[in-house]
Amino acid sequence: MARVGVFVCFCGANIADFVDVPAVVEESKKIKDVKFAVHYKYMCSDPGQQIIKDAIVQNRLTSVVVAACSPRMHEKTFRRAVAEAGLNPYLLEIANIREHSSWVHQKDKKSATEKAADLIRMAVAKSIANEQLHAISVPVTKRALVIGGGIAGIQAALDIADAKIPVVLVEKSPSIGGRMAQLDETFPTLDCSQCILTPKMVDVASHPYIELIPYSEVMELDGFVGNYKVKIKKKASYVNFSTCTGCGACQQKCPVKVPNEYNMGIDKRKAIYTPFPQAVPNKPVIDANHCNMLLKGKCGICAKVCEKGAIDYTMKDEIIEREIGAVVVATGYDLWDPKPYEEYGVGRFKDIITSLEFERMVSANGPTGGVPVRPSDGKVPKTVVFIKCIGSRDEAKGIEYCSKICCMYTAKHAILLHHKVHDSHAYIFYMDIRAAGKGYEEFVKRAQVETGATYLRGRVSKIYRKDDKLIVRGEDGQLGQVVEVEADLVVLATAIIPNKDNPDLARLLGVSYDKYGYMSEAHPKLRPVETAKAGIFLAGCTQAPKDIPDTVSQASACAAKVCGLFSGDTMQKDPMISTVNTDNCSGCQNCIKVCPYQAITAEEIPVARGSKEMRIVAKINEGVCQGCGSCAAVCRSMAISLAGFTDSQIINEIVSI
Amino acid sequence: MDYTKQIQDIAARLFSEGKIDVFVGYRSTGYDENQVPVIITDAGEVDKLVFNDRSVFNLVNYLKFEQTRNKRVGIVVKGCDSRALNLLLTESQVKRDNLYIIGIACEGVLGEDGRKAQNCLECVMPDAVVYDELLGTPSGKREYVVNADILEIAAKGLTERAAYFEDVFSSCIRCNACRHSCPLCYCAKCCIDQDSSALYNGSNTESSAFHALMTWSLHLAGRCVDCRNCEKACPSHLPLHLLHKQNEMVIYQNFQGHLSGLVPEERGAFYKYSLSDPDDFIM
Amino acid sequence: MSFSTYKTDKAGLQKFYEAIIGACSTYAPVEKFGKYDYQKVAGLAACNPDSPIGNTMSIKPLFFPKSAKILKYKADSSGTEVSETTADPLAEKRVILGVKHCDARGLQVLDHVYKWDFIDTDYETRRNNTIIVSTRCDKAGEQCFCTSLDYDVEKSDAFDVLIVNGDNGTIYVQARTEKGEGFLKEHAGNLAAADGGAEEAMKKQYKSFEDSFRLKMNYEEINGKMKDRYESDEFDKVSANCIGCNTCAFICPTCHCFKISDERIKDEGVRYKSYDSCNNGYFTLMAGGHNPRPVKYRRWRQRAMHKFVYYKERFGVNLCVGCGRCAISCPVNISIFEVVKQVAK
Amino acid sequence: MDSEVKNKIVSIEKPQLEAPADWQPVIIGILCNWCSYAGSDLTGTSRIQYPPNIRIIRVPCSSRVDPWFLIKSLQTSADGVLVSGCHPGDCHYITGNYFARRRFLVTKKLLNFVGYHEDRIQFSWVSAAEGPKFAKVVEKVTQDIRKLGPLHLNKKENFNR
Repeated sequence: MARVGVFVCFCGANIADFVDVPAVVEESKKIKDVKFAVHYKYMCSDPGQQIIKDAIVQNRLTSVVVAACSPRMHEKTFRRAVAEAGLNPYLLEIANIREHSSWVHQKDKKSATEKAADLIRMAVAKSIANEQLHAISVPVTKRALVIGGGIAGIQAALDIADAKIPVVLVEKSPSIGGRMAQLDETFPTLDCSQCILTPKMVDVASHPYIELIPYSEVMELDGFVGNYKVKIKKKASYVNFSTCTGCGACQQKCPVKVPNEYNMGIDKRKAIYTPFPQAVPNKPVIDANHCNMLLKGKCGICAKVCEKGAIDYTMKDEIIEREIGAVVVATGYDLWDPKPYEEYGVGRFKDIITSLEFERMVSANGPTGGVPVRPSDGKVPKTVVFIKCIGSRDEAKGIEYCSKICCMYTAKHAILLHHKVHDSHAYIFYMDIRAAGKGYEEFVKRAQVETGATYLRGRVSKIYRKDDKLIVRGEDGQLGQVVEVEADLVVLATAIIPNKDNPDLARLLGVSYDKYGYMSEAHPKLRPVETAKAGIFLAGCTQAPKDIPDTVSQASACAAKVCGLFSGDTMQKDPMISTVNTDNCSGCQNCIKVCPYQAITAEEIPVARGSKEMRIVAKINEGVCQGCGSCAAVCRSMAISLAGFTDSQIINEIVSI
Repeated sequence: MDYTKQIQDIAARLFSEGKIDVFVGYRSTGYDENQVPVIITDAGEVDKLVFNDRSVFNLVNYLKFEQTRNKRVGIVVKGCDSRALNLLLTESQVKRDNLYIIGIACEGVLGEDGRKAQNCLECVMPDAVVYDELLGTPSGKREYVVNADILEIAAKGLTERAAYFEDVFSSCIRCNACRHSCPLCYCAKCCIDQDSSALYNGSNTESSAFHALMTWSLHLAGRCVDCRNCEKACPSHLPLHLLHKQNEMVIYQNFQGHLSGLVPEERGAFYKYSLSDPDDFIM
Repeated sequence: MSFSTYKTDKAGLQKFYEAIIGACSTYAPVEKFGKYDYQKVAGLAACNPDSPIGNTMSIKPLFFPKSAKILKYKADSSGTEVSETTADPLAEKRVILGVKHCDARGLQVLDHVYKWDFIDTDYETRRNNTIIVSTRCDKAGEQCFCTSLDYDVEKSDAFDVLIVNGDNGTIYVQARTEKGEGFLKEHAGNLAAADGGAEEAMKKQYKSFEDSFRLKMNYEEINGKMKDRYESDEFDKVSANCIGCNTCAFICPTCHCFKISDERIKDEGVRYKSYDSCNNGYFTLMAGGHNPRPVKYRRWRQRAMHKFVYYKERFGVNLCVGCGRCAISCPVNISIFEVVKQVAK
Repeated sequence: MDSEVKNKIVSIEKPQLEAPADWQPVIIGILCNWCSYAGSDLTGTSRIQYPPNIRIIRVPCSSRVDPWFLIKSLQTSADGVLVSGCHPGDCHYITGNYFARRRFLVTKKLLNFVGYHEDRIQFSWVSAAEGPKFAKVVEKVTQDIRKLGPLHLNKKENFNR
């Protein structure tokens, strides 16, 4: 016979003020299987837990019901207490009489008390059907996958690899480096981006624990935390990297010119190319969309000039499979296309550029040799207008959120402009200056003082052309006047948006994502780098817009999480998962069709012991199962039951009301 | 529609070629015009076989019994029967390789009153959809029509409907003939069998019948092929088709025109979903 | 002893019935979903005492209902309190009209087991408080074989009052038991005393009834041969078609297996006694997982042997009254008649 | 169902049985752990008040809800049932609520067909952030059920309650 103990918490005044706790205890004592019932001021406190432990031993309790706050709050605490008294922790049930009764029925003590008694009765009934469960241990494959080779991916990969854990780093483009490799100098210290990034890129390439797979994409992820299987598509590069020396002859001779993505299309690259001189790996790939040989079968110049014979036009995409235990997603960001700002003449006026185009121009290795020029006539601009919040914080045209980094990089651009063109003047239209961060406010001040940039608080309403100048009409909010600035160049600080592949990738990984396409963290405050899917972590702008310091810290946090996950040879897993009673299973396999994790497979077992005749039954991989119960609900013959939420438990709750 | 001769010939041929171990067909009762299923294991018995518009029972039901399990079976299927067979194939209950299927392009069978049965008038696919050999001239897929009885009941007020169904549920004696005669009810352990009484109601009361029939019809929702074996088997003559047709209608109208078993490998309606499924009934 | 016989015509019989319905709590066949069920009636218009052969249920449910409450309980920490259920609605004094001979005989067969080592008081009360008015069929049904079994249908005293259709619209009403005699005395207002030709006319009607049977067998031969057929292969053959649907047992006037189940809400519960059937695969399933009758033919063997061997040995009567219901209701037309004939061949 | 019928039918099944004066509806709420249960917790932490008639059962996902839980609820204790899960696309288990949604629609329509008022079984999507919405949903369901009156079918026969 069941012997249930009921422990009702006052939660200080939180419960006791609105629920008659002693009456609830008396009511609980009337329930058939309740052998012990008591109340205490704070059940979760040490003395409170001691009461539970003592009662378990003294009354030989077979299950425990704690009536207190939400199980989402203290279920773990009380499970631990129950376990310490020698009872299986899963024989505990929580009756949520705080969030579900005392706090929401504060004007009706009688009803709140009745409801609390009912909730306890339900929990008692459920607990009688509870079974002893034991944590499941699953082996761990100690290898991590990092998706994305920007600064986030690089940092995460290096940190994990430094802990002597093998890392597979997958990068979509031919080289790692990401957006940071496109930057000239970085705020707030103005150190050269290349100078601090390229050593890390080289480290990645040479690290014994990092397997770098560039020019490739993740196709499929199967399995579960500690035991994932990933399929990576390595795109055909048409260049044999093992023989290629990276001499660059092919790139010089290639006759096809293509807009250069690295320089935001300002100049041209060839159809066989390395994205930028410091690329890692520093080997060219053939852009199959533009190569004459691959498209039309005519040309073949690169093959002719390659002394090593590294060019192979017959190369095919390759599928690489790796077993891994954890994933760090660091897919970075894209820039929002400012086309909707028609009143600014975006698309009509050549001298309106985006901030990343400006960044490329002022970059020492940029297309213009580090000097900003007007795209229309190549002249060096003297008056430059920077407009912030293009797309950001704009519900009508763009997106609702703040892109976080534009205030800072625009200040940086003002300084860089001043450095490169000494007699220039910058006008900056802004909505607010958001410069929270170490050294950030000082940096903005520096931009204003050192460069004499004019900060105008207000929106730009219109840009039109007058001769070879662009007239920027906007509002100076502080003076309350309309101002017009005659500009040589206009730079738009466009919003950050998630990589356009993010939703697809999120679905592929089984991670949720928000309405913008950013992948969702498990908890915004307390689990900011984990996703709801165990073993998958987020770093950098894949989760939300952020600057380099934040990105790097998040990447390191991911690395710490991965290292923690891999600290043992096995992992403990919550045992509240589905199990199959093969006696009842009719093998219809409909459970397989509803399982979101492919945790169920069909298995052949003998019809009876020793029989040669076989029948099909479902088999659940306990490592993969996450315990949603979809299978249990569609199982018509009740062969599948979800531990912790079995049919008997739920029906016991229903019939005890 | 009389394929007696053809079926006898085919069965004889299959036995003589050693292609089958048993043949499931119909035979005459011998004393009236009705027919009963017959399981033949020997070529000598093929002259018992008949097939005409009195061949009502859905023989696919027999594929779940010992006599046919893991044997090579010849079977006669009409349109609705073949849809059930399709689902059994999808749900791995039978192996296609073990079956020799004689499909019938059905012209409809007769009901007890001697007129064409209601489900035949409303049939969406009279031709067998899975077969090795087809007898008759296929007439093709037909438009889905909402069952007239459903509309009649739905047009009643709620209290009237409740009273009507209370009558239905209280007339049920819980013999489970419906479940046993259903070709799609093959579970080793059925949730409406009384030995599951710890969770389900073990008694034969009205409330137990309500629970059993509702749960049962929901287990067949999106799978039922409207062969009406259950209704014919019901000793209390309960209008069981109402429950199935109601579910079928809701599923057809809301889930992209789903009709069970028409396409091989197609899942039951509850084992797939669409992002565009109706959401307006949810707050 | 001899009992009184009355005579009347169709209209008189209607009046007789109406008077009974007016005076007593009366059950009669009522049409529902295209078949007849015995239900409490308030007027003759709602029912049909001359319902055709082949109504689904016999009168068994009026004595042994498909589900009966046997007790109520309340369980809390102070203990479990068991109480009687509310008044048994079937225990009142009542009359059943339009009963077929076979159905009435079914009760006689059931009496043996219900009044055996343990007397089921509920059943006994229901039985004692009931007057059964039976109408003799004029023509046998397709599946009927009541005349082939071990009771004298013509002289049967399984019912209290017999109604027979004589020639030229004459209808004879005869008491068959003491109870029936008394009952008729009370309600004979609309009937006239029968003349001397009554016995003859009733015999003639019986003769033509007896001649109309399609199915005939010699039950003694069957009883004798069945005893040795336990190992017979025939059981496998006769049960081949069976889909295990249990219908035959549920509607059989003599089957009496039941199961006990509890239904519970909160801390209160009700215990039910409900029909069960030996055709269920799990009927003999034991807690340890062993099932002595895992396959169809063994269940059929049990069914046939119980009906024609074991019950006969124990109580001296066959557990079958030849009503043919099982064959009518069976989705695949298996008839106990054909089964035992085949096995005892 | 057409509006005329809807308006005509106030209480279902056994209109002749009058609700006792102190009758309080019993509503069973089956909530998914990740969205709706968290949302109901938020209602509590925000101290938003709602009627006390609902009794909440926690399940991991709305896809755990077998239709017969609803049938059993109506048959035994409840006068109405509310099932709530994550918004489409937000399911913690990716696709659970899509499967559940199909079953819910068919179950609701079937119950209505056999004579249960459609308000007896209600569904909602409540996210972990929608504390106020949860309170509103409970309020609406409670009001609806109160209007319909006690559900007697089956219960009456078994328990004479």
